[in-house]
Amino acid sequence: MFSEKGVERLLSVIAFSAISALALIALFIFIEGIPFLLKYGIKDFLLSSDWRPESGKFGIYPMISASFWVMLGAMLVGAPFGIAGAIFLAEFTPKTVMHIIKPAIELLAAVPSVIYGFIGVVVLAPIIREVFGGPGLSLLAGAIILGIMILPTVISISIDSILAVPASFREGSLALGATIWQTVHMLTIKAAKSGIIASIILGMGRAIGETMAVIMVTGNAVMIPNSALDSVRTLTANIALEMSYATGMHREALFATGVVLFIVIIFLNAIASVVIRKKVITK
Amino acid sequence: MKKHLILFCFITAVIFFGCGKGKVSVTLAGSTAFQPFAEKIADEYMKANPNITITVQGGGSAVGIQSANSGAAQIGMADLVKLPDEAKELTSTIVAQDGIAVIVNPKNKIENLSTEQLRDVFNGKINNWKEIGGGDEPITVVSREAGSGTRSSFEKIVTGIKLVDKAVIQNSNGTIRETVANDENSIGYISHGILNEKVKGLKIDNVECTTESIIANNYKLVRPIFLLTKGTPAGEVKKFIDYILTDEIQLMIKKDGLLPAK
Amino acid sequence: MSLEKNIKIDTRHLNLYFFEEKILKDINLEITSNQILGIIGPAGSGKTTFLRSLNRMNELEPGSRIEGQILLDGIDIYNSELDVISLRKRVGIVFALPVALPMSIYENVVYGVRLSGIKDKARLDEIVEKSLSAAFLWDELKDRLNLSGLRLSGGQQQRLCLARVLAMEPDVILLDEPCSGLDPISTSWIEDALIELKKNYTIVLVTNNTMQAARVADKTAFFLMGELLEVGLTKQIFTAPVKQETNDYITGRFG
Amino acid sequence: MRVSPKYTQIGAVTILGAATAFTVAILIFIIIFVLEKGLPVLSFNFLFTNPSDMGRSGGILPILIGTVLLPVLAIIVAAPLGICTSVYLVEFTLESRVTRLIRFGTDCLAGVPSIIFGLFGFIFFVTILGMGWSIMSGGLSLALMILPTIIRTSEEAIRAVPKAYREVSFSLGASRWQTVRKVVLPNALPGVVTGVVLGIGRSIEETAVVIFTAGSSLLIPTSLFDSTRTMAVHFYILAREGLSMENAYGTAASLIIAVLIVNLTAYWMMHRFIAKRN
Repeated sequence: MFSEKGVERLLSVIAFSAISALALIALFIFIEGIPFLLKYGIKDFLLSSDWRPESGKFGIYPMISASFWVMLGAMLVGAPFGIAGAIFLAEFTPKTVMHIIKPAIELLAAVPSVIYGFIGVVVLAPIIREVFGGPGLSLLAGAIILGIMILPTVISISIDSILAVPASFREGSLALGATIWQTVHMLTIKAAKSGIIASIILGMGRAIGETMAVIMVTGNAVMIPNSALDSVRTLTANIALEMSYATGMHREALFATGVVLFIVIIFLNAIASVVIRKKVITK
Repeated sequence: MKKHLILFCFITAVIFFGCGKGKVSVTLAGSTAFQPFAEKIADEYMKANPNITITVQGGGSAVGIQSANSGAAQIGMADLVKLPDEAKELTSTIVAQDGIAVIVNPKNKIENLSTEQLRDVFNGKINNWKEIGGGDEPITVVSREAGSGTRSSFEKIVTGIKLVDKAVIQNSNGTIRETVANDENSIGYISHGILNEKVKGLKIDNVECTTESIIANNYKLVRPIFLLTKGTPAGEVKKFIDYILTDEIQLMIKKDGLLPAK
Repeated sequence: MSLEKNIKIDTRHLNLYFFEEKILKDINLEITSNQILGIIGPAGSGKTTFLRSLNRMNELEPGSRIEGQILLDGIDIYNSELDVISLRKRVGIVFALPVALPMSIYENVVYGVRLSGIKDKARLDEIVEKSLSAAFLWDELKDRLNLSGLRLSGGQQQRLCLARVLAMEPDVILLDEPCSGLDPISTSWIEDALIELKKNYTIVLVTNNTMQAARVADKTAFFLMGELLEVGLTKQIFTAPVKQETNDYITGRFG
Repeated sequence: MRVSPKYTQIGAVTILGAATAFTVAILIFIIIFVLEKGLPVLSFNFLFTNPSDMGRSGGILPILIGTVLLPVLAIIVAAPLGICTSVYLVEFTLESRVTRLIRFGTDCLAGVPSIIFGLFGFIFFVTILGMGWSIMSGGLSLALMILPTIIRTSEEAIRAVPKAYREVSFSLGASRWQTVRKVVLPNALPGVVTGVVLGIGRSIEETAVVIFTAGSSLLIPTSLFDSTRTMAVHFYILAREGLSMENAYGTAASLIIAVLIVNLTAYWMMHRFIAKRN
């Protein structure tokens, strides 16, 4: 059929083109965004809170702080529930039950984000408006919806890393008379720590990158939030909201927002890969 | 062997499918305000001319200008009071006019705002409904995103607007209408064409936003809708634009809430 | 038959490096046809590396480099037209850990043969029966050929590995401590098989169990620190070794 | 005073169990919320008739077609590319600084917000290559979006195949490619399939990229260069523009059922494959 050399060459061509296509995207975003950063000034762009494209003012500090707070809020909602769920399912639930619930939860990762966003608008936002006041479409709504959206990611990866802790550890501890909970919090969680942290970092990536659901529930006001009830606009929302009407400098500024987003993602991934490598070494 | 056969059939199907377009196709893109009308007109037009496909895309006025420039669409749609520099090279035809309705939730008691009040509300100077005769509730201002045709037209006509920071931003007429319909304390503005019973249109300076008042030139929040083409329209593109300008279609547009071009 | 004609593999001044480290030092060893050569020596003496160099498996590790010659039937396997794939078909290897591929017993046995392009079902059936019989597995497994190879016990898996090599009808069979993880009964099954097989094959057996070498090998070589210290008839090595180190190792006084 | 381990155990289990129950309840609520409102709308008619009046009434036939075509095109392009790339990276190259850089790069791109792929697709496919808003532009943009995920998951799966299997295969005279085809890929298959299913899921649920590159036409596409609309986009437009809540819920329900079918089929196929081999 194919000669060995032929196959290898074919594969290398495919690999090279796939990787260069991906590199092209990264390159493309930087080419579109960097000139603006240099022209406008990185400091002004990142640290000014004045975003008035119609009068040539492009400060994205409010969006950076909004992205940060929404991400943090999503973590506060998603991480405790996700990790608690993972521990409960992995350690205190019969294996058969877990093997049904885990895929079911993973399935929820595939529920379209627009549906989460929509439920945020019609169910969550009115509740927030009634109970706490404010416009309802707020940082709080965004944090809760994103927190729910990252649950499947956090639970699924955490379960995997808890199950990867060798059974001998657990048996050793139980044989010494420890209860399951003592074993879990003194031993299993420590051993699975890096996997759990990795799941949270991945969740953070998802939270910071989510676009449609965030546009729908956060209200998109350009302001540094004073409370969780204020309406905010994240970096992704900034791009998606305004790109369709943007021209000239405004459009370049949105690509520069993309560059900032890209760098944040690279930074998060760098942390994640350090955590994961540490896991490999300690193993 | 069977696998190869299936693969072969599939590839053949794709090729046939891919090449199976014998129809003439015209693409419109841009303004979300005119998009629904364009779609309806396109439907009518295709019924009469079955061998032509007309595709309508949203995206916003900037997309309309860009794609008309780049050729991604033969016709760009824009709803700006004043076209930006990028559109200089393009031929523009006004096909309709559109009123901008200021809307509040139907539960709101307010019926009328003066231009000054409107300006102060959007600038954040007035931030409670009781200051302008409503209940004691904070005002939630809802506006379009920077660059939007509706927003720049609105701001240009009202003048002196520096939008309050905490304004909620939505990126289409429909989403503003939904937001206002959901929130009793909010105020926003949308294309007159998509006004419905879920929200209440306010009188501005005691003039109601109706087709009649706009035609009579009494209502001030009005902007034109442009179709943009590269060079002078010709062939199918020209036919379609001419079709939009026929009395029959202009009447249809009017019935649905837009205003005729002239 | 002259002695020269009987030499199957001949290594000449063989040096093997991993990156800068010299693992094998100037190995000169002649391996006679239709005999079992036992290779003994302490851990880290280079015996496994030597074995793997005989069918170029060492090349799969990054940083491996070779000097000198290995002649198979007089042809240098490293510097000739002989390509590595056909070499490995002629020189089969059984590893220390029994590794059944995750497929049926039948598919495990015919894996190599299928790769050579034999597709005829009857021919394959014949090969399976012959190879499994030679590895003393046929009677146990003939009704369960579609069972996954992974379901077998360690001893069965190791004999399956042997059968898999036999199916390709190689000239030489290399065995790398094939019995290290097996119980005495499985071990004796394999040893019996090897003695039967040397009629048709040249066998090189690396073993940590000196008694195993004494039981089955015609000749025995003793490796130490990457050097070939001594090689000779098994009886002579075990009764009257030339070197003191050999004697110490065999009598268990080494180190 | 020290609390007895027995009580901390009971306390912990209660708290963890409550958190789990709450989590599962919320997730179930989301599904039920959509299905309860959507299922009554769903019918043969709804699925297989054309929409009218911008989707206010009528069915979702063209959207159904778009929802099948776009992910299929994306996966046809991305799966072979991604799997071949990961095979090449793991099996045909040595671990080096370059492969680590590539891995880090694909990791980053897997986390890049989809909107950026949408921008790229809009400029590159729609405008520069002149494909317009079309199934082609959309499919290719989606393919690029899911490519990093597929590369990374299949790379992990391939790496996880025991080294001993490869050694055995080589020792029996298999070439590198034969080893990959006969031993490595069959064993990595579950992981590879997971990656592909994730990719299909992501392209079905994606909204931003599709709006930017495939447009939102409601006509039945007659060629790969026609614009189309997927269920996620249709739902977004219907719900956000307040066109028709009924049809929006109907679309959402079909969307969730579609995702369910894709996932269950993949699980089923994988189990069958594994069962067949053992």
